[in-house]
Amino acid sequence: MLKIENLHAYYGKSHVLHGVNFEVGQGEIVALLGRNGSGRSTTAKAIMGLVDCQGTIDWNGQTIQGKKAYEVAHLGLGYVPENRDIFPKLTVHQNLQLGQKGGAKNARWTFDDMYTMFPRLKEREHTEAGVLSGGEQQMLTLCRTLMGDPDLIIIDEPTEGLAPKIVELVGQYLKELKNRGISVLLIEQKLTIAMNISDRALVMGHGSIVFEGTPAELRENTYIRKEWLEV
Amino acid sequence: QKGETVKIAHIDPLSGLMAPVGTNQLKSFQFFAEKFSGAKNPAGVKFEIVSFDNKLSPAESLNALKAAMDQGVRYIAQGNGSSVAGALIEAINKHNERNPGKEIIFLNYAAVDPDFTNSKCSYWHFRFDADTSMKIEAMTTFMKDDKDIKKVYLFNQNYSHGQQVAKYAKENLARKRPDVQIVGEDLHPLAQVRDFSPYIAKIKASGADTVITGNWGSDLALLVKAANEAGYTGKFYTYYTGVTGTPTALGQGGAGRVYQIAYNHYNMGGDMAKWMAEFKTKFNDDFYTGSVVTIFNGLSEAMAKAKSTDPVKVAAALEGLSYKNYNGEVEMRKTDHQLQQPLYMTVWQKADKKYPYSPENTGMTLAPVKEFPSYVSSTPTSCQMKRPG
Amino acid sequence: MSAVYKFKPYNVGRWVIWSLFALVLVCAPLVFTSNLSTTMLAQMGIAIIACLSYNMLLGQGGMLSFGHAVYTGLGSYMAMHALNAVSAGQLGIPVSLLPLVGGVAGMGFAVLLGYVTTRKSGTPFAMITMGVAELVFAMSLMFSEFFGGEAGVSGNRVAGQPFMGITFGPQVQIYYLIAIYTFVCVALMYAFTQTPLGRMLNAVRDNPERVEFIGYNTQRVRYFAFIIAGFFAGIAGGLGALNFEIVTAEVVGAGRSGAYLLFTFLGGATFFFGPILGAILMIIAFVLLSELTKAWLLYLGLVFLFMVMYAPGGIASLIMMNLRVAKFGKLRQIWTSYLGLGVTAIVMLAGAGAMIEMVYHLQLNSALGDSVKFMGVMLNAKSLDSWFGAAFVMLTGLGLFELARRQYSLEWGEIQTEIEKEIKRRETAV
Amino acid sequence: MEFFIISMLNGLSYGLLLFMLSSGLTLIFSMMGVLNFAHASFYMIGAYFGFTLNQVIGFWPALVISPLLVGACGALFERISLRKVHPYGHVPELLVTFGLSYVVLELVQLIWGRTAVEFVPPELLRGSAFTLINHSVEGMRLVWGAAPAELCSAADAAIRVVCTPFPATRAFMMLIALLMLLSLWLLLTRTRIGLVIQAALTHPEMVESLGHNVPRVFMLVFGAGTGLAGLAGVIGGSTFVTEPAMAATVGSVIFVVVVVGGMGSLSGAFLASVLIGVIQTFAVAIDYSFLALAKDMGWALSAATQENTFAKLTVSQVAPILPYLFLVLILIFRPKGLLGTREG
Amino acid sequence: MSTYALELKDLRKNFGKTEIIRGVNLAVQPGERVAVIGPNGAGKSTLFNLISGRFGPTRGEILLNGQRIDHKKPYEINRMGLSRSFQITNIFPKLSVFENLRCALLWSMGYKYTFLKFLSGLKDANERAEQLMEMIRLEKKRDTLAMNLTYAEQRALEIGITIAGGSDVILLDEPTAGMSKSETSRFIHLIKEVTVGKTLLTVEHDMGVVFGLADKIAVVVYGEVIAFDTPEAVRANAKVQEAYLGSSVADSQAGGH
Ligand SMILES: Nc1ncnc2c1ncn2[C@@H]1O[C@H](COP(=O)(O)OP(=O)(O)OP(=O)(O)O)[C@@H](O)[C@H]1O
Ligand SMILES: Nc1ncnc2c1ncn2[C@@H]1O[C@H](COP(=O)(O)OP(=O)(O)OP(=O)(O)O)[C@@H](O)[C@H]1O
Ligand SMILES: CC(C)C[C@H](N)C(=O)O
Ligand SMILES: [Mg+2]
Ligand SMILES: [Mg+2]
Repeated sequence: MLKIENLHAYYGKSHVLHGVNFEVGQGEIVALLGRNGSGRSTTAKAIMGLVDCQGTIDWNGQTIQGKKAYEVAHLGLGYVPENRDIFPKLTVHQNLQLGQKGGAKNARWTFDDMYTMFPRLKEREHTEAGVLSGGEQQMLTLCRTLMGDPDLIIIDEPTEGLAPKIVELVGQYLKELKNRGISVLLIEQKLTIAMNISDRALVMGHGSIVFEGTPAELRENTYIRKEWLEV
Repeated sequence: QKGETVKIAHIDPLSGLMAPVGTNQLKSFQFFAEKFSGAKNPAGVKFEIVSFDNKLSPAESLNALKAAMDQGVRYIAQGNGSSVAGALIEAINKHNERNPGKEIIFLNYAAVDPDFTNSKCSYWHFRFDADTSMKIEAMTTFMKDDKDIKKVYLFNQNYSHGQQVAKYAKENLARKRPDVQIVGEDLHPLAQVRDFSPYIAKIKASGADTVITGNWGSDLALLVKAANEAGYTGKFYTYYTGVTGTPTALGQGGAGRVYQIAYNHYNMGGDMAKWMAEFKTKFNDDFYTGSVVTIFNGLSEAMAKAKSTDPVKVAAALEGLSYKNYNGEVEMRKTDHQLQQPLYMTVWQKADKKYPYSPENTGMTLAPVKEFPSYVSSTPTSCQMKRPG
Repeated sequence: MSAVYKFKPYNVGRWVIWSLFALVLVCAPLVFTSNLSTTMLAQMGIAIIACLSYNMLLGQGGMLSFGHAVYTGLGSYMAMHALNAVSAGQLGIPVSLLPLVGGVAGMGFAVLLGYVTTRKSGTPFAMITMGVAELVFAMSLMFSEFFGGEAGVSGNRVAGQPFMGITFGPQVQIYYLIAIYTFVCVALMYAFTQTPLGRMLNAVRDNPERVEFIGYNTQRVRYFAFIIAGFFAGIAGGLGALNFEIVTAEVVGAGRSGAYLLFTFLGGATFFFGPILGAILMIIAFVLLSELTKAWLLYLGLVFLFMVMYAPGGIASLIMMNLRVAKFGKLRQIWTSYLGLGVTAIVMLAGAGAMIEMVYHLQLNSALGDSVKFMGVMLNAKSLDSWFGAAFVMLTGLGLFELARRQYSLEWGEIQTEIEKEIKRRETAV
Repeated sequence: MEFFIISMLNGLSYGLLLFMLSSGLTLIFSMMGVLNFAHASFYMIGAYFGFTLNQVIGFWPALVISPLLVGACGALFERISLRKVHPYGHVPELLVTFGLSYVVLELVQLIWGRTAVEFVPPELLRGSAFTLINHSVEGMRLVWGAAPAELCSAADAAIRVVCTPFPATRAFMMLIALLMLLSLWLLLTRTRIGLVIQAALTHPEMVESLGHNVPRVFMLVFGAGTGLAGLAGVIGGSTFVTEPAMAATVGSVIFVVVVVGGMGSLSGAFLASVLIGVIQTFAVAIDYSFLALAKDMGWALSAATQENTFAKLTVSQVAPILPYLFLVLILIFRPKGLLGTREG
Repeated sequence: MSTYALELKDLRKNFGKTEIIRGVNLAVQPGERVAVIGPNGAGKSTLFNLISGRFGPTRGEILLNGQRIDHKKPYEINRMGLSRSFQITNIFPKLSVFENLRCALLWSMGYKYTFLKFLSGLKDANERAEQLMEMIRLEKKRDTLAMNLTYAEQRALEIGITIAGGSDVILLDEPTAGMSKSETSRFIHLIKEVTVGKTLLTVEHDMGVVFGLADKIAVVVYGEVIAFDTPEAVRANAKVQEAYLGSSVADSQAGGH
């Protein structure tokens, strides 16, 4: 579905991605791992058209490189950024409303789905999102993106700041997404959850992919883990 | 002095709220500088106008004054805004005192604050317009004979000009028509009010049949407009109906009910009619600041008399000078340098054969209803003129 | 865009800069000797104090005020009343100290009015200052006892005992008085930026919330800064009163406040010296430009539009960016580009200017003949030749300018990368 | 009584005029956070476009087309200038509109001259909407349109009859203002545009990633806001005067409305306009001063105090500056504005 | 009776109708390190906001070293010796690292609102700022503007600002959020180092950090403190496991990165 070849990305003049190649297939959870600053978030932003990049990004056979973010989103890509970016002055419900795309027909998800998934959000439905607790905000961003009915969801460190129990929950929901046929590109820091739920794992280092394989293979490969992941 | 060039600096707003008026007057000066140059004046001098935009600001005017001095200009003409005139008078007084031999004369063609020829009178200042007290004098003389006037409302802008109009109107009415009742008095901020209908409602409620107002610009036009709309049928006695922009804004409204007091009007005939027609074809604008002509007349007479263009001599010659002007015989009163000249009461009405001149192509005109000889409007002065030397 | 560069205050450099500043102040009237230029120089000095004091609020405190003229203006009025009292022999202070009266007055009003305005920040602050300014202006026309009505209050600065033959009558003497005040005030205001309160003001601008959690009351910080700014504003006002010897309602008007805002920004609110440039430009624009061309307001508006769009840091930031390039010895690489840019810009502007002047001429002065003098060339506003000529010049200029600009931005980008690299290298080398 | 009714009507209509002027500003200000100093300039452009179109195609088509044209100008300005400046923050945004207001003023003067132009409303609006007849014997009555002359005069001199017509232009203005209120309300509540913009102010990238074309929405909102100013311009220009100074005279009072009402609150702006309109209108009628107050209280005042301008100042004299007093007081005591929900 | 460094008595806070903090009682001894844990939205940050004066409590008392501080302004509380950091980085973006730190300590060194002394002349303040900078290992970035720092550096600066004033009660809200494992452990070291002898309250979700840092753990669930005890006791507490830790704790402990 998503195919990335030789992707280079820049912030102004600084060259951050140096030729990234990978694919995400239908209904697949792919974990993108790596240390701080290795360029994972940049990859996500490049796909969404939020940073300058060169190379090819193919989405269902169509090149989306160079397209504007809203065009990319309309083609069915969803993005949950790492810094949450909830809209602080809008209520929870309004935040979700904004997730819906203009002229969306019968989407896979409804408000109720979201509220059953995270009952906490239902309770805070009409509060300004800015005052939500850190964890609640994290739930909200995920739901907001789902409301746009994406076919592939790129999700950047979703478990950051979540209580251990909720982290598990998020893991389950990501699997659930997969069951509904949605692909997931999961950018993670915490190995545990990524290893548990992903079909494939990618490790990124200094702006390129240094490992690709199943979680099991990664577990075996101590060199990669030592050199490119945790100490 | 024949063949000499006399530079006159015109310091008035060419940008901002009052720009249309200032621009019109600059054109008037340029037009008549040409008309009066050379053999066409008794002194045989050539007049040249140097223009400065003072943005209606006293401080900017002082800059302009400095710039004019740098260019060797010795005659300054200004008219819009008493604050500017006041600043110029002060500055010129000080300059003349501190720089003997480089004296400057101030030709005031429209700033009507009576103080300039009373408490603040200056030897270097000459006023060619009639001051507020004189205009009110004539206006009330006219009103004296109109027995229909019973209740008067004073409606003015809240700054010195408006306050003075109100003050003199009260004094004069009390003297000439003690039976007339002043049923209301209002001062509103200058150029701030967009909707005059509350005031009109108030005026109506007071039962006034006549309004005296010194308002100008949109403050006058909107006032009359609001009055028409609200069905107010009283009369307006004004100062500045004929000034740029107001005729258009008034339009057909207010015919027969809006009066103006001034030292000239649109249908003076004679040379003036020719000039106005020529002015109109040349600039597509109306000439109404008659004091410009008065200034050129007076200045050239004085220069001829003084046989010099040196301001010191010209000032001495100009003092007390009597000369013929388009509106009759006029005199620059020696005691206070206030020109004594006839005034005219005119009324806003449809232009016709007799009074054909239609400002801003409105189809309307200001038709004269009465002329007041100089002595009628002449007011006493408290000036203690300090003469140099 | 916002290339940030910190000016290292080498002490030698500082001495040189301040001495140069003093030298310029001393020599300016010897170079520009006409009446107009002396008074313009004096006004520049005043404007410098006013704009710098305004920038204490805008640049350093992040307070967008629409009513700074209230403090300069009321300072002017008080100084003028004091001057009149001196003339009348009721007050025994030398004329040279009257600006301080203005300063104290400005401060007093800032204490009074600032108490309400500085309780808020951001847009509410801006709007309150606008409201206060409108109120003060309206009152200035209503209360003629203090404000002198439309005619204002005037006075004679030759009052009291002359000191060593200095009467302050001649413009040059008043210029030097202003120059001394300017120098001292600029130095004091610079010093202020280096004090604890000055620094906290920056902190309040950047993140008022956090300031509360390190022990400071943000309102207090803003209030104190406002008072100090009011003091310097008042001094500027007092000097203005001495310079013009008349004070009218316009000194507290919205136009004046707006001018401080615009020109402070144009000069560059992020650098200390920015407002100084702004102030000088302000006087030039108001006094000279308006005499030079009828279209001055149009030019002013356009300059503003483009400056804000392309150089939001003001002139000062442009200068600093190039200084940085110079400091890394790269100015030589780019100066040909600048030359190209400059020449093509002049060509383009000449064309555009000619057309604008012709339009204005048709509008305003068509009766005075069809010829317009522009940059030494006689143009005929009614002939197609002139129009085609001007349009041709402008379009050629535009085309070449665009080429030059591309070349320039390419080089500029390269130089910036090189500099970044160099900085990184130096950092790691440490 | 008749005075009261007429004053009330005047107050309401003035208030609605204020609302009409500021509705577009409210839209832009509340949604985009842009303090559009050139709003009044767009109002002026609307009036001048209306004036020209009125001569070419008549008033009613002009009423539709000139706001559209003004809106297009606004959108264009947003596209080429404001958008560039947006990332730098609010002060530069404000300054760029400040610069624009100079340019617009000069351009208007270049095209239409420096003096007022004669922009007359169509026949239909020139008359009165209704007339209030106060008959000292028969009481008060209301007649649609202009009252015939015989109704306004009485044969018997002892009977006092006063006719007060209410101008049709004003009635029309009130109608349009209400329509604006309605359409804005619909726009804000029935569409997500408001949400998109508010969200985009702080997190433009995020909103784009959710599939919203943010720049276009910004442009449309700015265009709509300026278009509303243009509509107000056509009506204001024909009701009052169309002149280059018209922008400057309404310039700051419309900010007062928006701020007093509460930034971001349409209903607040509406309430504020009507309140300001009514209060100001009635204040005009009150000739009460400190001096009078002191007299009523029986205080003895020295002669000097009696001549003091401050003491002599009447309520009616300060009426036109009441909005600013309001503004300052509101911001001090209720910084959110009357119905606002947020500060700043 | 010894006074507690910080004491909360039946503290309550409502936002609108919802009660977010429902009667919290907590007493922290001087010098104790307390970790506050709990599910998302339990009210941990709100609790910090109440203590530091960002919000006023609806009911209840807060005592700092025996003195009431509820309903005081944040700056007053700070002057009384309590300082906090923020969950979302909250620094002075346009000031350099050095200036950030110097600003943070000016008040405590008694310079208040002075404008009659030069900053460069404040030897003591400058020295202390330099020290702090070394402590948080940012001395190489002395003149870098805070907004140009990396995320981890900004977090370090956040803590630097918090401790600069020398307050003896310190509240840290998720100090290690968004950091990698290696950074986190470095950071715990740092925190331990700079808060020697001080009373410390931290909110954390990372159990590694929590158990590495705390003498005592307070568990907040639904606006109430359901447990306040030593780490071992809390870990064993069934209620806590149920409400917060879930099964993964065992994992993460076992994983023992
Ligand atoms: N806006 C920016 N401007 C300049 N450089 C940036 C910017 N954002 C990120 N970088 C740099 O790009 C590189 C990759 O950053 P990226 O955010 O993609 O890393 P990451 O793998 O997602 O790490 P993290 O764990 O911090 O999220 C880093 O060196 C970072 O400093
Ligand atoms: N100002 C406020 N108005 C309304 N509700 C608020 C406000 N501040 C916080 N809340 C609510 O209070 C609850 C507690 O929030 P808090 O931020 O204290 O949680 P937390 O324990 O820090 O969670 P996390 O670990 O996810 O950061 C949340 O449900 C939040 O929505
Ligand atoms: C020319 C007039 C409209 C102005 C008038 N001279 C004044 O005092 O302001
Ligand atoms: Mg990342
Ligand atoms: Mg929290």
